Amino acid sequence: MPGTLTDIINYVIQTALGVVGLDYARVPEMLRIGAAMLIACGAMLGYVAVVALFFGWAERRVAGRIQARQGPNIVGPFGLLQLIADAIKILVKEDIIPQTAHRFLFRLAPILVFMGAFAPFVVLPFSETLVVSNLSLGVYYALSFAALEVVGVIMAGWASNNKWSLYGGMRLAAQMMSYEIPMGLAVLTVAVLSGHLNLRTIVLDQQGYWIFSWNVFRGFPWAFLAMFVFYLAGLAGSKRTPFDLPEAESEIVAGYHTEYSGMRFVIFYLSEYATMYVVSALTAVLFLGGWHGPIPHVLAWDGQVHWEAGPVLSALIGMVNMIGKSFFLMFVMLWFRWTYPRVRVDQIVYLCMKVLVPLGIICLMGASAWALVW
Amino acid sequence: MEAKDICEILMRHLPDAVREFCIDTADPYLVIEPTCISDVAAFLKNHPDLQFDMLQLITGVDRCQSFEVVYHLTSLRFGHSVTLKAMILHDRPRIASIADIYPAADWHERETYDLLGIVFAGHPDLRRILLPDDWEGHPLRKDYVAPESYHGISNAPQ
Amino acid sequence: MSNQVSAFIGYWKTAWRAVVSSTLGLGVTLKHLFSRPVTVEYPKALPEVPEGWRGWHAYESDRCTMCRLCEQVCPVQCIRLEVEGKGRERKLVRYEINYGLCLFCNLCAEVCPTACLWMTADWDLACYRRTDCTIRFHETDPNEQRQRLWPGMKELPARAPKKPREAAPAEKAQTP
Amino acid sequence: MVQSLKTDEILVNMGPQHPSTHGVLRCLLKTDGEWVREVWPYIGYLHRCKEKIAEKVSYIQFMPYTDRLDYLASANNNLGWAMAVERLTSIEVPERAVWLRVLAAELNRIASHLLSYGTFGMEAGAFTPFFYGFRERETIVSIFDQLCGARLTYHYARIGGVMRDLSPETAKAIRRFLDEMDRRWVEYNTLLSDNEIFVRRTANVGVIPADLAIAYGLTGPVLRGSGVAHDIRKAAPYACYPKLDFKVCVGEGLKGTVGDCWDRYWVRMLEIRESVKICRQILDGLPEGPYQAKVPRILKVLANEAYVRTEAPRGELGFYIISDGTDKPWRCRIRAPSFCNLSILNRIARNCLVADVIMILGSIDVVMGEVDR
Repeated sequence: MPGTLTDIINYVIQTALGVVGLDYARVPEMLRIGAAMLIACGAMLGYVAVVALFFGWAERRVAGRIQARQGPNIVGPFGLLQLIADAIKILVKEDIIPQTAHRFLFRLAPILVFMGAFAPFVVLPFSETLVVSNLSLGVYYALSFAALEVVGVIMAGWASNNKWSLYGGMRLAAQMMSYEIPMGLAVLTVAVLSGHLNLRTIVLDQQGYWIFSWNVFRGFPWAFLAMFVFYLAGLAGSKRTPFDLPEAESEIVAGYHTEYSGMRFVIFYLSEYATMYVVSALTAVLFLGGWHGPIPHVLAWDGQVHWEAGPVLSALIGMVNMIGKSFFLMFVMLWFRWTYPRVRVDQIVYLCMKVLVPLGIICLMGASAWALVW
Repeated sequence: MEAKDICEILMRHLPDAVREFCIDTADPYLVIEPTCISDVAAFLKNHPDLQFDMLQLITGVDRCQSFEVVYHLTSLRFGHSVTLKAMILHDRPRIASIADIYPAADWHERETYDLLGIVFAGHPDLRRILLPDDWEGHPLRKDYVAPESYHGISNAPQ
Repeated sequence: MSNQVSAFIGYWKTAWRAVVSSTLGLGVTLKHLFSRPVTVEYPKALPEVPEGWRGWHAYESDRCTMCRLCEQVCPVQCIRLEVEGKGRERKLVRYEINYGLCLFCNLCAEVCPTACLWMTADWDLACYRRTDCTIRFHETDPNEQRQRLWPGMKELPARAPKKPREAAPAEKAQTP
Repeated sequence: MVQSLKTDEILVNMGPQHPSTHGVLRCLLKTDGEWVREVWPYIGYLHRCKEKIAEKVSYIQFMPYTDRLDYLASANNNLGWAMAVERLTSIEVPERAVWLRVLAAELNRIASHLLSYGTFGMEAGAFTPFFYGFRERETIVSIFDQLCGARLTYHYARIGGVMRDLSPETAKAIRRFLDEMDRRWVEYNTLLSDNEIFVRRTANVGVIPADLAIAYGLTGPVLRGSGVAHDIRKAAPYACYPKLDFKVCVGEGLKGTVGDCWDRYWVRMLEIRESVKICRQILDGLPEGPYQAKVPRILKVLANEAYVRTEAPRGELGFYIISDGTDKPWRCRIRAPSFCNLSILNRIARNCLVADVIMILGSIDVVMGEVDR
């Protein structure tokens, strides 16, 4: 059975080339891996774009309905194509760089931000087989790349040469730096419980008795609390209400992307949704059983496998489960955004240092004790 | 307390300050010596039976030959109000500021200065407030003529 | 010591309040998520405008006595009236209202002794050029003018739907 | 280490184009990082010199101009101007007209406070309250559609009466709205007033002690939020208010100190409820009779002067008119509550965070049309 998405792609290419009579095995291995990686990343990039477009629509639609109005409903069925229309509009817009901006950094910033948001997709497993790269330090990789976003945002804030942008950048830096601590603690809780940092193995570990083998219930109450710590910290990391200080409209206009327009603005927009998805997907993977659904496609009620779906069906079911969970968690983010006011800059640090970090430490200690006992 | 009683108290304590007590208008008013305005304001504010703690309004009125500066004071404690008027010369529109007694006077005096050109001596920050700093003239004066244009923006009716 | 204890209790109280109030708030928005929107889609569904709306003027030159009261009462002088001749020979040569200035205060309609000027329920007042804001009621057909400027606009009623002077007896008192 | 870091105070322009400066207010902030050391408000971007206009148009013609002072509460402005002119001319206003004016003013007060609720929520970062506030405000606006035919600049009260009588259908619509409002009010509080994040943002922020509030001439919910029970409707009753039963709401420091932003906000919320009560009483006790007194078409006012004050949603709205025997005032001075309320900004918004400045500004609830006149 193939291990990861790249293996599958290689397998498909090999078979396809085999049909026309070419031997793919003769191509150097580096090239083969590279080609497979490229295709996989392209697929992921497409996926990110689709997710961002869909949630761009969903956000407006959900906001509309929550606020007793219609939301987009003209372009396409339920207004689904609204974001595509918007994308086309934005693409033809003039690309403005302020005269006093640092041109190079101004251009570089959105790319860095997007890199930071996109990189974790490489290790997100959609099912047992559907993962681009099965890194053994998957969680670590995801978290560390998220930090790249900070650099990009500070760069954007500084290069814009606008005081509000600078405020946004500095706020985000303070916020993301501090929220990586509780995030790390929550991840460590899971790592202690399952003994791995590989996302695929973490999910495989949660296989078993219906939903009670998921980390969130298996490690009750520690993992349960850790999930909230992780989700809230992720919310802060993806700059969503109530932690949207870096782009607080009513205070600092639009924060670090005040001066951005057109395509560059879209990249910021895209990366926000990408980060949201990463946080949601990581929460699903770490705590909510990843691709395991409430109805398991691997039935093992007494430790012995009684029924297992075939590899293709299994991958499909897993993907549906995984995307469903991530989308639900993203919906919760939207729901939060249209319900809550924003916290203040001192309160966001208070919440991190005096609530989430202690809670994270308690979770970690509790989980360690559990790991020792069992 | 009626305006008459307030006038009596004021006359008893500051006999030189009150010039006239006028009751033939809908709201009676006291005409006071412009030089005494600070004393009168401080007295009205601090007298235990009066306690005019709130300044509602400062108005400048262009009477062509002179300016009137009108002060509306009220007491939240007792619920009574008083109107003070000070007549000043048109050529030398100058009166003491009461911003140190009533902080509310700060912006009112600035506005009166801005729109009528009455100078409040001792005001901490007497600048134009509603009009731009480089505006010429004081629009609420009766002899004011609106400029044709301002920084190239035409003022002509369409 | 007691300070620390109360701070500790306060911390947990706040945490509890935060959790409870946040959950209740989510309930409110969730309820709205599944209830009907209250807005209408403008070009498809037009707002219902009640009778007596202060929109466009309607003007009937037949009934007009050219008394110029509307011109005098207008706070912004947006009504322009030109009359030629004298006595019985008087003829209206110009009657125009500049909607760029109009306050829609209804004073002109109230003051009109023959109720030949009144305000209608037409509310769609946008136009593209400033010069288009002036409607010339003396010209052939104001309806046509408006149709040209605002395609798809409703036809104005030919006569006043209700004569304000008869409908509001108390207003009679206003005329000396 | 920390001392050796070089930091600078920077000056930041907030406005005149800024999402939460309520139109065109410009604030100059002296900031030290996130801390704001001082705030200087600069006003006048919407200045139209209404007081000069008043000298150029007649008493009757100035009425529509008062709509444009505090454009969120034009019925209250109309009421103030009408009362001021009537005071000078001794026109007897029919009883029904008095009640109808108060009805319009109280409905307008609800509308104005609803908008304030919405924008204050928005400034705190919550978007949804804005739409809920506007939803109910829209109902009021539709009621005004029926009442006077306009949605924002009502021009409803006239000198000597009101423009139109209240029709039974409109009365029914108002009653329906008042019942709806009672239900929504609870929902508003669940969504925003009691939300812990919101409370933490507003409680103990921008505290105005009572004596400072009085010294700066603050009025309306801003003064009452500081615990001073001063309401002109009670202190110097006018129109039909003596016959109505309502309460003066004051800030009690429920969530923090008396006089903080939350208190000012809460006073507005309570006033919505009181106004609903007043509107019900008016609908129940509306006297019959004419709604417009006989007023000459050219209204000449003998030389006289009067200062008439009313309680507008934002505080004491005063018209000081000096007449000279013609049909135009010699001098008209408008005491705009927002103008006086805004003057305290520099005093209280010191050594607070950038986010606090926004909340303080929002809780003062200025309307620039009135500040700049």
